[in-house]
Amino acid sequence: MTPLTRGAAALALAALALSAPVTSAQAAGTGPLRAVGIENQYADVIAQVGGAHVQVEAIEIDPNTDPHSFEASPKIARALAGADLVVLNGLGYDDWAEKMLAAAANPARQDINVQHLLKLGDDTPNPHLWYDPGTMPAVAHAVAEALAAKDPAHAAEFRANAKVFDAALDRWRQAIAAFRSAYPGTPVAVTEPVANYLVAALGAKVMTPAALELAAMNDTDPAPQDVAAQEELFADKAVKVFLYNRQVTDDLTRSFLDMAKRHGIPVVGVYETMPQPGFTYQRWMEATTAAITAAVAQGTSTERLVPGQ
Amino acid sequence: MIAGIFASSWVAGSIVAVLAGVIGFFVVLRGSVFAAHALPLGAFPAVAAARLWGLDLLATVLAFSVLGAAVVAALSRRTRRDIATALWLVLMLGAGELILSRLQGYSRAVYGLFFGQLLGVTPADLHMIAGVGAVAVVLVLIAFRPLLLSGLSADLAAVAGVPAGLLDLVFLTLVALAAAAALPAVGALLAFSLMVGPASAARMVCDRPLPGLALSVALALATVWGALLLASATGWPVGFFVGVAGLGLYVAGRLAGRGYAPLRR
Amino acid sequence: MLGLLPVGFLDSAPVQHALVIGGFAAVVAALVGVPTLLRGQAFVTDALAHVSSAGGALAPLIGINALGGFVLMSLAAALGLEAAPPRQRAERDLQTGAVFGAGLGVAALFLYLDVTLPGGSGNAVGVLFGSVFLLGASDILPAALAGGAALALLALYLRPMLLASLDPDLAAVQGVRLRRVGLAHLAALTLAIGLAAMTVGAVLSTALLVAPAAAALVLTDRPARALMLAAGLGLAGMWGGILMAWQSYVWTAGHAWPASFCIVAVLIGLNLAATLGRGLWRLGRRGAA
Amino acid sequence: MTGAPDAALALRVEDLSVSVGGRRVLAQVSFTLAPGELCGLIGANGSGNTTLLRSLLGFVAPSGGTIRLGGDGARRLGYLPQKVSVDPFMPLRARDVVALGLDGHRLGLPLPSRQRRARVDAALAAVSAEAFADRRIGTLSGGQQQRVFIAHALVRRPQLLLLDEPLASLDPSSATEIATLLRRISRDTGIAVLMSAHEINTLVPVMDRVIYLAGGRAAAGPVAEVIRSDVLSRLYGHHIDVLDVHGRILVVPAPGAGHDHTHVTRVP
Repeated sequence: MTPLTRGAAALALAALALSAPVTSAQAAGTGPLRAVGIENQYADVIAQVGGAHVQVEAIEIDPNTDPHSFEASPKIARALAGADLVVLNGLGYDDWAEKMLAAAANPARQDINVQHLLKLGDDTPNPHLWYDPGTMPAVAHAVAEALAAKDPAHAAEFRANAKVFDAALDRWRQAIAAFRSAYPGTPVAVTEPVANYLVAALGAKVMTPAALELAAMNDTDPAPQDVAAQEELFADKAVKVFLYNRQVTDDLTRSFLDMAKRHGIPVVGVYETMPQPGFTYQRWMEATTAAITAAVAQGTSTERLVPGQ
Repeated sequence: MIAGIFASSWVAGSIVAVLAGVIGFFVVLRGSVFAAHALPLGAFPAVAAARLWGLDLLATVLAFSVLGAAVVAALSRRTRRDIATALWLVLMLGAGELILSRLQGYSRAVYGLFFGQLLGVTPADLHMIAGVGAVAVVLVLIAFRPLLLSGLSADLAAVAGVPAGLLDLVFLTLVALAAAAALPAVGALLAFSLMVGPASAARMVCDRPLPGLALSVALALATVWGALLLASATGWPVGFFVGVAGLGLYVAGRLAGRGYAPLRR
Repeated sequence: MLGLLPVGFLDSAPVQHALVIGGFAAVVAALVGVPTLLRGQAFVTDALAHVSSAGGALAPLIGINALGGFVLMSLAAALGLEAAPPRQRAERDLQTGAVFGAGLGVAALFLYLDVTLPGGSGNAVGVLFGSVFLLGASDILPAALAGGAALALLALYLRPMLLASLDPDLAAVQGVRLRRVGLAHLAALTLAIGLAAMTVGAVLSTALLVAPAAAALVLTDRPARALMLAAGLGLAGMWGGILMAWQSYVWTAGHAWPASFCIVAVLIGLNLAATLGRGLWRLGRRGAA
Repeated sequence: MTGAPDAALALRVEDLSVSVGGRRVLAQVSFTLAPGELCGLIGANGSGNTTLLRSLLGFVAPSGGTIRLGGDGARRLGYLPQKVSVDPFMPLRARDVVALGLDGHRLGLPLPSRQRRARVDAALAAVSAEAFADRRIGTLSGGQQQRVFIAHALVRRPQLLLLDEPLASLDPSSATEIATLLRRISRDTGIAVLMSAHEINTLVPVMDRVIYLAGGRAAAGPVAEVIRSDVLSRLYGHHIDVLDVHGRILVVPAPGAGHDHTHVTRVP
């Protein structure tokens, strides 16, 4: 054995010794529970339900890139491995997290995959589930149950918090209902299908060619005919509002933004993650809905959501 | 400090390192660096196709990689190898984009192929990596001497009766196998870094092939383990440290080689 | 001739911009491709194109546009390569590979930061698959500047580049400054990749540089003719690809094929046709002799 | 093409004709080579040197004639191709290169054995390369590398050693050294050596026989019988002068006979 191979062998042994599987650092009953929301909107819901008894961490703060082309760090792996509860979106939107949770299997940890919670098939085309008014109440209740199982002493508090959260969404639901009755069948244009669940709830119609939305979302080339169709929507003022993904912009989406502005179509910014600081999930959704209403009613643009509006 | 890095990541990283060290040694010796970059990345349409038609991912990636190896080996007899490789690569990336555009729904997962998730390696992945990796390493060790001889001189290999075309195909297939095994863990782009850096330093330090091979493997292992430790300490992704270490090893090799091997002759 | 084109093709603004800017990009890339292949640098081309992903990922972090980040990063990589140029081709490939790997490692870091830090907007990897139909009037100026600079470098340094690719020692004896020529070539290459990346995306830009130039070098040995042929083939590939992408909308009922794929496919088709045609012609001549 | 063994001869070539790509490169070439003989194969570029060697190796199929190898009939050939260029960073010592000559075509890892080592040492000793046996091949000089490659070809104990331009890239003193070395090897071991060259004078002191190729045809025999004005004139088809200038041979075409195949051997 040369000194070199001996050194390598020693290193290997050391690595193996250090690589014992990580178990939850959290012994039941001591200190706050630890939870992770892969996207910060889920982290916000966990925080609202868990209150002071849960310490929450968010991973994706601002995905201004494709989360798939990013490699998670040991810091993230550590957070996931040590968590008592993880909420992820599913539908391939955060499949790196799915992989990592599978790699760090831990029976003591509760994983809430929102796709599975809502019983959605893998072929569901739009992963931006949080824009659906039905999603977060279900998530909040599931989170409450999961936390209650971990920390039975505070179970009642968690369930009450979930009810409070659900009730706090009433203002948003009322705004949606008001829009539905005031502006039925409003035509809208979009870049990606980010807020399409909200558009559907508002009773509005997405006029953008579906192939174009997919091309923008998946970074493939759009067809010139589809680009032209979208341009026509703006030029003919065939849409009342243009929903623009603030966080993932490229040449395609920027050119649409320019076009919409040129033709005086009001623009509303929509987000992949919850804008911070100053927003809660409820405030964010209310602000978005208010911005769409203002756009349709008064033709005002809200390109960037600002808290307190 | 190690908390947060799973045993399966250590094991997967170590297997990929051994594989990359062995295959990379011959990649460097035979000057097949470009092929080692293009073959893994040429699996891009395979990932998209597997999703579109619901095929088994590993089988599709393997099929595409081996097909790529065959095409590059065949084309490089007609035209220069680097050109054949470049054209194959862009055709595959273009085809990947075509297949991607046929997919409905959120399908950006295919880009995961570029960077991989060493920390997301599951036990099932581990079996696959170990299986494919073992096959590739055994094949390399079987073809050790012919690969060495034809790396030294294609003419001398031909005289000794080594079938150059077949050997070339076998070697490119081995590179493709190694790439397929490494994809889920370190991704197409960093598998390549792991093949080039350690091997290029090893051949400068060692005068003999077997110790050179052993050093290449040892350096690759050190790279992966070091990258995991540093990533754990800093919270940055593993791939960053692997890529930078690859360049560092190459530069160190160049400096070590300057003493005795004439660059200009 | 124009009557053969599909209805609405030439009237569409995206098509017009694509034909003009894409055509210009294809010609510049094909011209730069000829000395690039003669210098045996197909791999360098591909590596610089891929390293750009680091620039694309950096751009949102420091608040510049993606193309700027892309050119910045591949220029840095090019300078790194030229800092210590080795003589043998195998050695150059290795060096390229090492720089390439480091560039991608840096890209991994930037992409990680893009997702986990609050920051500006921008699609970090979108630039890797650009689209020719998104070019607009505002792209004409940057395209003209990058292309013009690449062509100027080419015009100034073409002869020393060819001589240096033929025999570096001979070139050195004739007073050619190899370092300067190498740097000029890499600068022209980076600009051409940037320009090509605007049209087909960074990872496919290699096609615009390699395919026409390789076909031209199969068809002729003379540099001047090769340059002209390459430019013609590049233009034909770009325009043919644009037409194919437009028509595919009809073929597959509303689901067009990506323009980048079409352009790459036509370019590689032309390359194969050139190689096969040359082979058949040689065979025919041998038969006649 | 290999016929019955011919014990007395290492190689017998009769009426060998070879066409490459429809062009006749060799026409009815005949010669013999006995064990222990060193034979020079002289001819200008394109006169068929490499084609002749490649057809002896079986890489090119002859269109006519026979090639018979002597001895036990096994094709025990050693070959050194023209200009083996070595990557300076190849992690192989001179010794490893020679070992690859012994079993480089075999599968599996090379297991160290006393016998293997002895044969490699013997081959290295035969070319007097012991001094740099453990040095990296890329760091050796051209002449030293050529010795190692000759050992690489010798280590399998061929009956016939074919070398394509082994002296071409060497300086005059190294060339003379290698030529003398080959002479010694053929004498000591009984191996027949056939080596091609552009230049005749380095070989004159060492070769037993010469094959002079011009226009696809050959004149073969002892040097004194071939390098003569009448023989070469017949071969070329026009008048050729063979001059002896201070012990150096000059092959000069007659004035006005500006034919394609004229060939002036370079005087160093």
